[in-house]
Amino acid sequence: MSRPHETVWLGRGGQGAFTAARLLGLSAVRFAARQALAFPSFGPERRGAPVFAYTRIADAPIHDRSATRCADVAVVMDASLLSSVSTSFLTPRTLLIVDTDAPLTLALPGRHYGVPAKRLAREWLGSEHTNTLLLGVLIGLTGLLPAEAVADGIRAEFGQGSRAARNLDAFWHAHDLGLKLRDADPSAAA
Amino acid sequence: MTDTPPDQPCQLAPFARSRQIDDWPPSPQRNSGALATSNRGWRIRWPVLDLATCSRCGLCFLYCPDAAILLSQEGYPTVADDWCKGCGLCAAECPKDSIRMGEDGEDTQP
Amino acid sequence: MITIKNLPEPEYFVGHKACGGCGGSLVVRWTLKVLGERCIAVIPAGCMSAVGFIYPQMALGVNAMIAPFAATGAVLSGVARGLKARGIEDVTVVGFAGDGATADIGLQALSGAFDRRERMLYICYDNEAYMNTGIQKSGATPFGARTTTSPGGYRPETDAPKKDLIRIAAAHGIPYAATASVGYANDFLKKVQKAAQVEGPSFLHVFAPCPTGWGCDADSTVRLGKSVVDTGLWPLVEWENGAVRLNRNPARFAPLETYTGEQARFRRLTAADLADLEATRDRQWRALRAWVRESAGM
Amino acid sequence: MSQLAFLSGNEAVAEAVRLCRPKVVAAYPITPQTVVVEALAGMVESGRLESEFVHVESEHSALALVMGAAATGVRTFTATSSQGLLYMAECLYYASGGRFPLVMMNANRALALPWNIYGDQSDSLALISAGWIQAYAETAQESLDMIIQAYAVAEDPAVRTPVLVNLDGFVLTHTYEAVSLPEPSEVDDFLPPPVFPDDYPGTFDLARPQSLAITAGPGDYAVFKARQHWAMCQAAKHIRTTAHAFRAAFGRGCTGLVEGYRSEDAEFILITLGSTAGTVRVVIDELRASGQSVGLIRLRYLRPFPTDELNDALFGAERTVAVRALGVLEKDISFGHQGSVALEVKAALYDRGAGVPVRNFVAGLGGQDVSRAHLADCFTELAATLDTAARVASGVRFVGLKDLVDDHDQEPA
Repeated sequence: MSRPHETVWLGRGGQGAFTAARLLGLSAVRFAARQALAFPSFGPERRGAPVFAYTRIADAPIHDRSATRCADVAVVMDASLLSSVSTSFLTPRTLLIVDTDAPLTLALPGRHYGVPAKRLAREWLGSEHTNTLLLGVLIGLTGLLPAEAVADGIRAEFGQGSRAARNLDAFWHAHDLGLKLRDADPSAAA
Repeated sequence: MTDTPPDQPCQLAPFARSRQIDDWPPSPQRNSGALATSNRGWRIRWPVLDLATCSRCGLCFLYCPDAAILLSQEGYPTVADDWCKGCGLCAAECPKDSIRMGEDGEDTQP
Repeated sequence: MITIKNLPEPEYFVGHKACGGCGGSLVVRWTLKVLGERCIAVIPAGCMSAVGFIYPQMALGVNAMIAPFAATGAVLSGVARGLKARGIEDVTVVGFAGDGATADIGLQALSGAFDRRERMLYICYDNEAYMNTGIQKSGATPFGARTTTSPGGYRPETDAPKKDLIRIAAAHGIPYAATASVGYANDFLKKVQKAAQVEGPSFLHVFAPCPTGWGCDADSTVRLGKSVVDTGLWPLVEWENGAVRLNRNPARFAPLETYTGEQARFRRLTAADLADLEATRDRQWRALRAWVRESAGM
Repeated sequence: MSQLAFLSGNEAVAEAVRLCRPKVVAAYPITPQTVVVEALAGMVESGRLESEFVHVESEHSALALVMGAAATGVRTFTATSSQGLLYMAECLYYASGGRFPLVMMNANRALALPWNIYGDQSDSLALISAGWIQAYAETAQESLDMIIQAYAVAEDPAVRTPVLVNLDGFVLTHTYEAVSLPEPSEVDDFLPPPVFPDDYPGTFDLARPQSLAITAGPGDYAVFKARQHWAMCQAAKHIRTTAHAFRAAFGRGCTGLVEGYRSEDAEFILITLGSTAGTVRVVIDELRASGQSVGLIRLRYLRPFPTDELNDALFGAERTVAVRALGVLEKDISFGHQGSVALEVKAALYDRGAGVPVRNFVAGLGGQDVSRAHLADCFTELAATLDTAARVASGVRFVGLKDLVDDHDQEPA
């Protein structure tokens, strides 16, 4: 049997880590005919506090409801968190996508990809919400789901207004960025 | 079923204790106003009425906590044997002293 | 207007097993006569539920149910909302709860129901202690009254009077709240009718003597219901949409002994206690009159 | 037709409630149930649900309120969790004794102290004797399906027993997954109308006044209680027929009070309930791949307790292999004895299961993660149970305690 694909999202309360996890799962279930679980780190929500969120994707129904121990992909929305939280889910195979403006020098397992997500979000979205953008990078880099399925997911989540349009725009830009990262490192494909 | 309602609410209705399990209603519920036992045995005294001095003010009827004073068409009181507990409120509140508390079983309208 | 002269004939509370001379049962009987058969009564654990619903004998002639002790307000809410959902508008929802079920354990649920502006009439029949369990002190037990859990007479650290339920009700801003006494029947009947007509919650706090618990004669219920008002220990007050009215506002009160003297529960009161009680009464009346003036915008 | 949605367990419950159209909803928030009442509030505000939505001041009032509403003959809903469930404990007995056909959702959560908002099953198991049918969902889909079926069962005039639908706090209430959402018309066809017929027993009647929730003395009380018990026992049949009807109408769902997974030919079986069963399935597949004879039986209902179904599953004629050892895995401990579910299971096996060792694994207390490794350990220990020394040890095994403390996971000597 094949193991489900596990994505871990790490951000701060209010940054939209769980929305990203849920959007990825929603896109998989509703628009890619896949199975998915999406769940937050359980407990009270506190703005600013570290937040984990998880998306588990597979072709068959997913029964495993235990915590994620090995991440295939980890998306870090705030690099400063990496020094203060447990990252035991990182393995040498984990693709670690980190929002950063500076070159990445992390003493952590996995293959590391730095993306200036906040800067790009200000440019493309006019806000600092990086979740749809990082979703685009993830899909471009891994090809985990068809990009059009995630675009449909974003449309389902944000509706038809200008917010949806801006998020879609950011997603596609970021998707291209992810593709470029993948071209530079073909082994990243899921 | 023992659940059959009496014709009038709050009238004394004969009630035989259930013998079959199905005679009990399925849940703690019952028709309202379904009464079985009299309160007759509660009293030692009960009201004896002097209708000659009665002004038909109706205060005895008003103040009876047990609805045991009934008023006739003309407004004169009678005592409901099954409900009177002999508390004496009617006698105490009668403005004409037309009610005294006599022995239980004494004629209420001598 | 229903008065003692034209009290409706049908009886809806007959054959109950309350003690002889019970003031609480008089409150239920009168109220149901006013409300008539299109009414649903909710009665929490306490004397009236213990004496009115003993299977297979049901003493209430209207729809009724027993509520959990702490939940009269909540069950009343549920009944009111259920009726509303069914589009039934002409049924009065009435609660009959004792002072313990109102001032103590049920205060939270009552406050919630007031806050939600439920369409209900809540009647507290106040016999000033937990009578169904055998005369234990409640939040409505007055200073100096002996109960089985305050054997020397209720003496709190201060001379605080019993919980002021009418002010608590009024503080919720409900449309109608009033006090009444079984000693003043017309006043009571008028208030029930008013309360039943109100859109939203209404509250009646009714003085209802308990001969068994108070150690007085069974025929003293109405007499005590009068003397408690005449001595000023039980003001008759009406709160209507923010306006407060004193239904009786005597310049002088009857001597306290005319009320306390008849009851064994007050037997231990000393002259000094009576003076305290009088002082507390006078202070309450000053506050009450100030409340009236304040509500009138003076 | 039905649509595919991506919902959390809480949202699935709220959608199910919307489809069942209760007339009165009482709401009081408590983590991790809160999302349910928030979602229902939103539905009432947007007009998707036509209901009296009542903000109450406590859980005690919430349950008392829906009882009052049910007495007027309408369908109701409320939800709670943990301390809230215990706070309304008095009303649970009231509602079941009064035979009010209520449906309530409970987000299974640990009990204080220590204060803890995370999932375990101590709350509902503490109230197993409260006279409520108790259902435990494994997935969000099953949560939705159980709520709909719960109304059909509770309101059946032969049952008239309230139903508590339990979802593991967070692990199920807060996890999003694929849920097939029926159309309102499909649920309307499946359920009776949300306003009960005039002659529905145990409700007010304006033409013929009723006294409800009455007093009964020593001469009558026992009869009411016996009838309540019999109604609950009868409910098992109605749960099964309702599940069959649901399967016929919606094409999915278990039809029994227990569900087996690779258990017919398993020598070592874990019995569990709720969402943990999912992870157990995965571990069973892994162990089976390495040749181990392991299986799962999931208890979907704890009241009425499925004694016959459980025994048939463990010792029935359809089995190809005899059971050698059983483990009961639960998120609960009855202090000074064992887990409540283990005690239930052992009592149920008393006649037919004599001689089969039963081990009690307590896992997941206060939100502790139950990992695949923990579950594999349980099966390993079951096999070890066969040696005589382990067989007589009847103590509780706290799974995963070694992860938390260095020295031991057993009672100090």
